[in-house]
Amino acid sequence: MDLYEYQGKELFRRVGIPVGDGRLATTPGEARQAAEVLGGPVVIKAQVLTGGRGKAGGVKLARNAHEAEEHAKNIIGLDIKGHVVKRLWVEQASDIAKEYYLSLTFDRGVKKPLFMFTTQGGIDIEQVAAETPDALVRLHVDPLEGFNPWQARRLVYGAGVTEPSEQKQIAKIIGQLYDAFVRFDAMLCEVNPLIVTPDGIVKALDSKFTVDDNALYRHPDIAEMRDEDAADPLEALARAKHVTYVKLDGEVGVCGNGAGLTMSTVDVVTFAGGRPANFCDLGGGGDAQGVVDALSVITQDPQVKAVFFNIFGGITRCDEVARGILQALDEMKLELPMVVRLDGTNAEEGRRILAEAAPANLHVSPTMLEAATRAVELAA
Amino acid sequence: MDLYEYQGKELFRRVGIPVGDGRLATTPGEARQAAEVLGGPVVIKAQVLTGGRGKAGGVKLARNAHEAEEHAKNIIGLDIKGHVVKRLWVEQASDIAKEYYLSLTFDRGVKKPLFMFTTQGGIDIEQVAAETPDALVRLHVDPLEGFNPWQARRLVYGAGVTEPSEQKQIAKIIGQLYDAFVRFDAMLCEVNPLIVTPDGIVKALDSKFTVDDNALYRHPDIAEMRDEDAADPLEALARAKHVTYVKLDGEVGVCGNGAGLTMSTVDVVTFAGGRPANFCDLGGGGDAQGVVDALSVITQDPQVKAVFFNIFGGITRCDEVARGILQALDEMKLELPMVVRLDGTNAEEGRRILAEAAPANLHVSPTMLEAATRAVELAA
Amino acid sequence: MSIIVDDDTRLVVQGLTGSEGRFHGLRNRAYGTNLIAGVTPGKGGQDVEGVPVLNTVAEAVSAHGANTAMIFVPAPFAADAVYEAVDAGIATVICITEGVPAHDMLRIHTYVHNLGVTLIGPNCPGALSPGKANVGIIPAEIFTAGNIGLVSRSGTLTYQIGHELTQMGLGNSTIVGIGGDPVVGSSFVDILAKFQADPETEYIVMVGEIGGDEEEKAAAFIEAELTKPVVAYIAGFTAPPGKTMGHAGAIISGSSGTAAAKKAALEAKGIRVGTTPTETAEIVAGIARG
Amino acid sequence: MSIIVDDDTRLVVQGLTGSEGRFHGLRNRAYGTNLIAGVTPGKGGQDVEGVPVLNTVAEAVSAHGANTAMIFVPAPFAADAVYEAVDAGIATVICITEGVPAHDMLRIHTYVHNLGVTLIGPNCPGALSPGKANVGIIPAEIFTAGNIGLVSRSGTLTYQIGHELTQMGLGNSTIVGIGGDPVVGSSFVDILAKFQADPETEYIVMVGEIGGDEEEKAAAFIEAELTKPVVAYIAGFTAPPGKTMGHAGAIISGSSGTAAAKKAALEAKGIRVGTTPTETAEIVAGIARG
Repeated sequence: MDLYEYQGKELFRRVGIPVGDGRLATTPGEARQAAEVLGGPVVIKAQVLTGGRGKAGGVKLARNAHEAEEHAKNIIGLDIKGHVVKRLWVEQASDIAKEYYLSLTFDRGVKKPLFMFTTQGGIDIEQVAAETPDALVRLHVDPLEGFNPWQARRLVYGAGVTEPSEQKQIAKIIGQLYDAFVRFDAMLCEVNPLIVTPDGIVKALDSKFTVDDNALYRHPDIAEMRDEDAADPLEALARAKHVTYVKLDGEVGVCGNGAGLTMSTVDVVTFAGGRPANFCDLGGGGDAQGVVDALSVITQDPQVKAVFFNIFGGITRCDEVARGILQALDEMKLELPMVVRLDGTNAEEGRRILAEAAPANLHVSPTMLEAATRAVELAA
Repeated sequence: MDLYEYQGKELFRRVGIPVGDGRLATTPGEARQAAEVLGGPVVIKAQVLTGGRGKAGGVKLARNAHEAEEHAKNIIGLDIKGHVVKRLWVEQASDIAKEYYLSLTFDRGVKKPLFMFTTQGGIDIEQVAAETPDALVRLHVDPLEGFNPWQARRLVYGAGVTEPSEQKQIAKIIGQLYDAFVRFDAMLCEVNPLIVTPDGIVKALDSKFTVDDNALYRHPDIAEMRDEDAADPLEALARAKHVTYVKLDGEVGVCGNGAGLTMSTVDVVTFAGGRPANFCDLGGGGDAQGVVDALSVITQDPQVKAVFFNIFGGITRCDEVARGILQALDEMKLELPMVVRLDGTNAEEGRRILAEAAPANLHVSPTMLEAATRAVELAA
Repeated sequence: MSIIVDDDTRLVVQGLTGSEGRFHGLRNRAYGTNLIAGVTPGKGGQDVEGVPVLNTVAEAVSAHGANTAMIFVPAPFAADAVYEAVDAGIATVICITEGVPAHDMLRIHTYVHNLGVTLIGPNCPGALSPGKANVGIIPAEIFTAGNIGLVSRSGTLTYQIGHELTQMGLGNSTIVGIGGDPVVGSSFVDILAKFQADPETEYIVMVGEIGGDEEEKAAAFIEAELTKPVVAYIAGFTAPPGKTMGHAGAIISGSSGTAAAKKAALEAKGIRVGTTPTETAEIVAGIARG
Repeated sequence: MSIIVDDDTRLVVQGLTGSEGRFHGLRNRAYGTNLIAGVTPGKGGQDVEGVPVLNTVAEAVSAHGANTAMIFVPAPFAADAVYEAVDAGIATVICITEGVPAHDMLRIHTYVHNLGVTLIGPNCPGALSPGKANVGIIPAEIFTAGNIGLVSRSGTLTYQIGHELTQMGLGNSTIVGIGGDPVVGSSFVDILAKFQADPETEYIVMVGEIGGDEEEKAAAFIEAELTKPVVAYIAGFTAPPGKTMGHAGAIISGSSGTAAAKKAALEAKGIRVGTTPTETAEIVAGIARG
């Protein structure tokens, strides 16, 4: 789960990382009020779960409350890479002498947390890594050892921070970031930029914070931060129905059981010359109601011209899936062409059920490849 | 550093382990007041850093405040194994249905924390271990894994606790005890007895708590709990002078440099037929002032009839020790016979210094064995 | 021989009294797996169709000689269950539970690695050695005994490929689903090493998917250490970046973790990669039949 | 050969700019130890009599090839220093610092043991291989090169026994002080195993003291694994129970950890135990001279 900048900063604040004082605003009026309360110049920052908002005009400096309101009018409603701005973070403007970069991520390869730090902050870190790799200090942490001060020293000295007061402040923030990472079950904590003000104060000017979905049960307060409105409406509907659904951009609706098989099905549809409309995984269970829910999500996408059910029964029983499909056709009066391929547990029974009902728009294919080809043809 | 029962209970309380409500009292009047405030029957418990206070009459039940005062009069001043009672813990009396035993210690052999738990509480655990070893469940904890709930289950089920509410309460306390052990740098946390009241409430009726002296710097609040008056006066004096001193019961004062050599010196004095009066370790440094301080402690023991200085110079310089001895003889006008053996760094110079001054009561011996024999003769 | 589970497996199921634990535990027993006990704290003394239920894994080890644990407890208790099994001396732990927090797994991964314990999963279908033992949720009836080792990050995709192999008359030594989470106990490399050492395994099929760099590492390892032929399949060629494709671990971050990159890494080491499950099975069949 | 330190030792001293670190670091260098760098955070770029001072141990490893670290930092920072050295890839860490909290050492002990790193100390005099290298505070002038391995929980007592051996014309392969704290990085057993494997060591002297059960474990280990003659000495026969005798680890708890019990355990395995340092040296001399 990705957090907005202001939410990530709230978590930073809880572990003691210095952040600027700010207020959330959802209307130009609230932005003005926030600027009045904060006093002095403020920065109006679009809260969106994507990068590049600065270039898109989503971040503006306002010298006073009036300007804050004007900027807010322009930023609210802005479409930044498909994300429409609904929330603003109004923060006291900070003078910036230096911009550093600090992050702590989950290195899946090494299976350890990975610190990255460079004095070349403010820009995209992949660019720094590619162009000046020596400027980027990387350090893995043994999760059983946990954080120790030497790690902070290695980063600070390794990156060439020379000012003792900066070294001290950054070393402290590094320890606090590790604290946040573990305490809030983060997959990513990024501070870009970590700034030094002209009078030598270090603070986090931005935050990027991703929390492990699997760990949200132990962080009900963070779970509540989720902005359901920010997600694709179909994906939000799918989440509500406990269906694993990812919106793609084609015409063939895909429904499989299990993540790997479903991904493979999406691939095979593509290789057969079609364009998948979605990835939809029934998961391990797949009872009739689950199938109905999945179909209700898939078919709400107006781009969908045909649906391909690819089921390999293990725990999932093919007869149950067949019943679910018939139930959905019946309840939702679906007339879209559907191609079904069933194999594994109770496949024969499932195929028998479908053959008996034999709805006109339902086609059963014996293999995954044939089924994919058929679905692509029907969607054309 | 050993804590009194009431101090250990304070630490228990901080981690959430249930303990009875109580008050500290140092006079019979305070004991009466404490009983009045607490209401109902109370237990008056002598606070001493030794076991066996119950048998010695140091624990009494008082039905009311008047009885509390009377018992307090009898208990204050009681000598329990050489410890004179000066503090009382007045606690609301608890009805006891069952007595269990729970501890967490530092297993030096395995180099891991060790939980011990048995439903046969209230008596000496070494007796349980010897007589009914199967009743005592022992479980080591990997310090990098830390506490996990299965450990509590293993102890609770292993010891045969069958009542679900008890299982749950005890499992929680086991986790809290581990928390206390790590958080307060304990070498030992013992709850004996851990009681179950007739209405099924589990709580710690006593506490034995030892904190690592080396870790007191991170626990200033616990360091302040030390009762300097409880220690042997000579040992307290030694501590104030930063001298490592242990009082023994003989006539030959022993001073060495380094714990191992000093222990060995004490042994050799014994094997030579003498009785050591103390163990006194100058430590790694051993400058002249350190020698003076050590001698000032050793010679305050009226039993001391002769002093044996056994120095093997490494970092310690023998000339410096020689100067310290002469300085002490001069400052303190010591007339006790002293035997000095110097070897290692600057030993020749040290012997020369002593030979030049040649005080009448000072004897230099070439080897540790000869010196010990001489010291024993002189003390006889 | 085979790997991970076999005739010597003495299985304890943690969470045997739960509905899934019971269903699959008994199904594994019905297949012939030596299911010797279940563990559910507080239910010690009960039994599940004759299988004794105990309060602790330690008891399953000391009194019943368990050497393998299968975990079916809910995600919030899974880490505790893994530690319990490992610290009780269990050498092979198979964690089926899905939704285990990644930070729990970070610590566990380091912990079990230090001790040399084999942990499969979490969020995995388990391991099946056809004709010997099945520990997990793999539908055994799809597979037959043979000389092909199959290792996969995915469940149903494994069944699909196994099914196609079976249709072609090919059998498996062991099928291992390592799980689709970002941090799992055993990686491709761990399992490939076991297959290499297993005399019964002559060919290996590796079924990967987008996300992480396990397939890339496997490619390097195969080139350096394996003498047995390996055929690979990768799912997710058409997955968009930044979206979790069902498995928490199946996500393309920036430019890393794509199927194309994995395929290229494998092919650069001379490993053939099938485009579809069917093609993959056909390549294996071609090699196995000489 | 010798053990722990030798001609291949490339030493970095953590805390070289402190008074003790400087004194002993330079003393070790004067003896011939290859002191290649010091580490003091914030003092990188300075030097101590020509020895470069760096900010991190990693730099000492990467830029100067350090393979051994000696720690002289104050006790509250010692654990951090050990982790820094170990994680920088240092294979031999000698921690002289005294007063390190026992809980810090509990975690470190498990950590370094898992990684196979040799940690000596804390609160120890270090290791000396006469004629090759000295890392620590052992006064090297007492010792001469020879074939006797000496391992001890105590500093000055080691010098005493070493001195007596030297007086008798006997020399040492390596002298190791493992430290007097309740939890130290290397136990008697660890060092005995190294001496057994060292071709230059022909006889071993083990100097124990009251507290713990390391001597008892060593006795069992010697019987099972060692072919070289071992002579032991134990200090603290007359120590009272419950009193810490200088070393935090030198304490008799209840009936365990007494010198008499240790002596009995050793003698039960056929290991001779001297009553005084002098007698111990005489026994060794008797054996060494045949």
